[in-house]
Amino acid sequence: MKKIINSPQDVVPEMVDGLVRSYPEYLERIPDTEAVVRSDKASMKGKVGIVSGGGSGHEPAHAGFVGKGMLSAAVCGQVFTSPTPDQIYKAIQAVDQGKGVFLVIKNYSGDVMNFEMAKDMADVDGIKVKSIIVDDDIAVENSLYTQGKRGVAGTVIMHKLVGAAADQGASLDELEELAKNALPHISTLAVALSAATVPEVGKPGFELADDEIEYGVGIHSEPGYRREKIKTSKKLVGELITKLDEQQHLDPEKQYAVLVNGMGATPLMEQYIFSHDVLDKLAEKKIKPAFMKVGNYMTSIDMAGISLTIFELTDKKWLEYLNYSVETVGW
Amino acid sequence: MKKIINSPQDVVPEMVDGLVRSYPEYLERIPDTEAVVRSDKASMKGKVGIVSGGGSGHEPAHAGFVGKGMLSAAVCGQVFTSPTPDQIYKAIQAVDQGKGVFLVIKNYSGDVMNFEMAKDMADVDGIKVKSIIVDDDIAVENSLYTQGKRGVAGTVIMHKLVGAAADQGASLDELEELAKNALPHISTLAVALSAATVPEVGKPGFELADDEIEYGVGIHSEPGYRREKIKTSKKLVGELITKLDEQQHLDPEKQYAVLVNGMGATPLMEQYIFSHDVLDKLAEKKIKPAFMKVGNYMTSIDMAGISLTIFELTDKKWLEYLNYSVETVGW
Amino acid sequence: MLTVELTKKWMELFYDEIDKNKAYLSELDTPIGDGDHGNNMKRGVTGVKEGLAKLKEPDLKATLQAIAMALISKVGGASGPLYGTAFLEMAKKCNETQKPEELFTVALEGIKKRGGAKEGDKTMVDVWAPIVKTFSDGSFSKEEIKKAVESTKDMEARKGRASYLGERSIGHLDPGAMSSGYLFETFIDAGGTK
Amino acid sequence: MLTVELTKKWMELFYDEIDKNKAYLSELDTPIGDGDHGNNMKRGVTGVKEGLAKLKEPDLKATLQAIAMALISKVGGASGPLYGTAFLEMAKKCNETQKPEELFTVALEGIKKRGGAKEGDKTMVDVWAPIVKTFSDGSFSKEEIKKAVESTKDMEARKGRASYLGERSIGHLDPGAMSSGYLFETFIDAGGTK
Ligand SMILES: Nc1ncnc2c1ncn2[C@@H]1O[C@H](COP(=O)(O)OP(=O)(O)O)[C@@H](O)[C@H]1O
Ligand SMILES: Nc1ncnc2c1ncn2[C@@H]1O[C@H](COP(=O)(O)OP(=O)(O)O)[C@@H](O)[C@H]1O
Ligand SMILES: [Mg+2]
Ligand SMILES: [Mg+2]
Ligand SMILES: [Mg+2]
Ligand SMILES: [Mg+2]
Repeated sequence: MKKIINSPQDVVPEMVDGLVRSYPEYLERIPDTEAVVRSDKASMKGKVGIVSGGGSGHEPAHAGFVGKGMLSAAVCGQVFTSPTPDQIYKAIQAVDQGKGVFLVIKNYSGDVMNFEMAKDMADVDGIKVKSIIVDDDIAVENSLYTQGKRGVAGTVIMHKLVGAAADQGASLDELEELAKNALPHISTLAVALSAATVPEVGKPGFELADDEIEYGVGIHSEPGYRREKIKTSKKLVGELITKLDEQQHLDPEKQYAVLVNGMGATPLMEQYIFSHDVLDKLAEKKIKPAFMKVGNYMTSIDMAGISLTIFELTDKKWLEYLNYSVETVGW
Repeated sequence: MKKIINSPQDVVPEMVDGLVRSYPEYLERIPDTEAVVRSDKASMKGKVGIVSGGGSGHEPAHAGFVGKGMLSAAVCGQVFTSPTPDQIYKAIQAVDQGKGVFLVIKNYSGDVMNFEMAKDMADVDGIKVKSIIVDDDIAVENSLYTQGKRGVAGTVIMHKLVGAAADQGASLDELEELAKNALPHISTLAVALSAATVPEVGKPGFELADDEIEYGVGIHSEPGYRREKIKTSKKLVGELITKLDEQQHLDPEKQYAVLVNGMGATPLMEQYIFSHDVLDKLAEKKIKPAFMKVGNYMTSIDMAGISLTIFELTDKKWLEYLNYSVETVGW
Repeated sequence: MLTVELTKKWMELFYDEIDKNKAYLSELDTPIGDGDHGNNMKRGVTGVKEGLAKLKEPDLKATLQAIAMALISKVGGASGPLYGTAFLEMAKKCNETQKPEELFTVALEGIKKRGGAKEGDKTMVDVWAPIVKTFSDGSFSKEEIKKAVESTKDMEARKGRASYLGERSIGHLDPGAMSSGYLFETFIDAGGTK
Repeated sequence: MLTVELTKKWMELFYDEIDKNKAYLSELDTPIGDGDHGNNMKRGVTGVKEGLAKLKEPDLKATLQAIAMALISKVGGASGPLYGTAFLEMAKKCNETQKPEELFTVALEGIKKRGGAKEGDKTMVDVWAPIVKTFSDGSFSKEEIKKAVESTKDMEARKGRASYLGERSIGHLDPGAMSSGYLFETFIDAGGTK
């Protein structure tokens, strides 16, 4: 493991500090926590607070999306480990303006349980809390009897939607409805060229040969659904779009937003080439995205790989929310 | 070499296409070139055009900085290879509004010569062209008898300054003066954990052992000034700041802007930890930056590493220029 | 009978066991999880140690509560709220009964409610559930603990991160089952019996 | 005397030589540059081939001009404008004289002016300058070309990317010197003499 760090145990506090001190115009640390809140408190006045978070290692998610028009606060857990309820609870307290707080949670056992415990704590305080559990990763079969699909890059889309709506004065119930309506239309699938190395572990989550890739990996180096020899970008895109199409039934009559997401160690050069192939493949289906973004948004430490999110814009408002101007480090 | 590409020869055109098609609201390709121009033509009206560019592989530089308030156009050469004069010339023609065009050139033999030839071509057309040659990399000794220092991440600072000034109506002569005044105050130094792999070459520019780093590398895997065992982030920062201090004579009475730049494969996690140590080290010298930015701005394909740029703000205007709002993919 | 003494001793031994097996737990968590279970648990037991050290002459309830709060606020991940809930439920119940069997029963109920896992889902529940049963038939022993931990090997995960692997989770021990095994083993070592 | 025939033959052979040594040129460019000189030159000679194929019955000036434009617009990097300028200067001069010696002299002047390098700076100038001199004393030959290329090995670079290495550039051949060597060698193979 070769990393620019001091000690594996100090990664999270130092990183959170580094981020907050580099961008004091946007961010502030909530005392005694590894949670980050907007420094522009006026921007939260009279509005529903939006809190997200999760394990660290997904930078700029989640703290990089804190700012006017997006998240009110983000809670940073240990690397790839859900934050604890006490910290989430403090973030809820810090952003509540009497209008309630909306939580954006990724569908992992740990995240779901810790955020739920925080919600219980806030209930006692009389703070109204609602939430959405994002599960956009179609690599995993959904089922009532299992944990279900994972939450990955589509979570950033969810941040953007509810963030923009909250900034425009949406109520807690309206945010819940928006989130519930949008969720089934957000689908993501990833491909990895290498796994992430958690600093405290010191070696990659899995090993891929020099010419191997793996489809369907999660953002914590969870193994995917198929391993094979590396293909051209066009063929990778072909595989991902075929699977996303099965899920979403891509239709030239409909509008779509596209998020191409680098996993941390994949240069923009490759992301733009991949995007080129995505646009070609969609054009074959007579689809031209109404919104597109390419870059590192929901990373997996130093994983090399890329994910593709397709979001069907069934409601006109959603495109407006995506284009709504924000003041954040990461969007 | 494991990369998401189609064929090494097609990397540049596909990447440029992918970028431009993903962000049609900002970017447009100049026909028959690998140069990119603002799609918002109105934003250029009556203003001096700003053109930059260079070899590809530095994404988001340079095309990602094209947009209102920053560059008017960027010319994308082959990977790590200066673009050709005919393409630069077409970019100059595309952005000239009768007020002249200002070129931001990095100090590499190739870039300097190709941009100069383009300038000669524009002269024939009667287009007024001035330029700055950025040489912020203090890893290389300056000397009248050699090529001198290289242009690296500080180039992005230069883009921002002249872009903001041009947007506010600065004349060609004023831009030249601004650039000349600011240049000596911009210093950068980098450290690499691994070298970049040019797709057409297929292997890294140099090899570093599993526990080795190299100080002073350039953005094309040019070797640096010292190789040693990896250190803590604090110690890396110590080395870089000591060298930058020798150059800039850091002074608590003065104002500074800081740019922490990831080289392509270095996750934000590490960049934020590094930034934390930079801020600590500067605090020891009683300096708190007036402006700071952390992220991937001037990359070196998939190099793992980081560069630190310190810019002394001797003119009050410069901070305003840095904070001036822009509409680009990359800033 | 669970006493303050026993609980403290138990937590000391649990700390040592986790400390010793930190790398192993993370290793178990690598093929079917995200490789952090050892680190998570280590943070937890360190928190427990610190939390208990701060208490002056606590009663059993305060002791169990301190353990719960330390686990909840230090472990994170999936195992934190589960272990935390287990001890919180025990704290709630312990003024009424100090019988390990009854306390572990409410703890198990808490885990099941918090995580929604059933027996056979390849989670820590597959250690807690059979072990709670051994108290009734008097078979509570290290052997039974080992058997319960081992039983997770052939299961297909349906909760937690391992569930994303489906069939490929078969053949690996569940890390949370292993750490729960340590919890019960050190309970025996501390002198705990039914 | 430089003729259209000779120039075309020369460029064909130069293409073959670059094609054959593409990897080698990039390899030379790796320790002291950025590893692309072979690729750059290959794009250039491919452009020259295409450019010349488009000309119908050109005169010498049009031929040299087409070569210059192809090199300028296809090579990029440092070598593109230098080789391009060299042929552009030859094109300007060739109506006045077709003597290789005189044409190469103006080409060399162009390279020096464009790049600012002097002899001894470890660049292509260290091949062009001594070779131009061999025309006066009649020693123009492959042997002299090889000697000139070899001479760059012990030099310390003061222009181009290699200059960033300072002393560490010593001990490596200069890639642009090598490709210039190919240019003069293929000139001989094409039947060019003084
Ligand atoms: N829903 C659940 N119910 C019961 N136990 C669970 C559940 N989800 C996960 N676990 C347990 O948690 C363990 C993993 O804990 P840990 O690695 O610390 O958390 P994370 O999975 O968040 O990284 C699993 O081995 C399993 O025993
Ligand atoms: N200023 C200069 N004058 C003369 N020749 C130069 C100069 N700079 C570079 N060169 C030549 O160019 C060669 C490198 O060309 P190339 O690798 O194609 O370009 P780049 O350095 O831009 O990657 C060097 O080996 C050297 O011979
Ligand atoms: Mg975890
Ligand atoms: Mg080059
Ligand atoms: Mg885990
Ligand atoms: Mg080169």
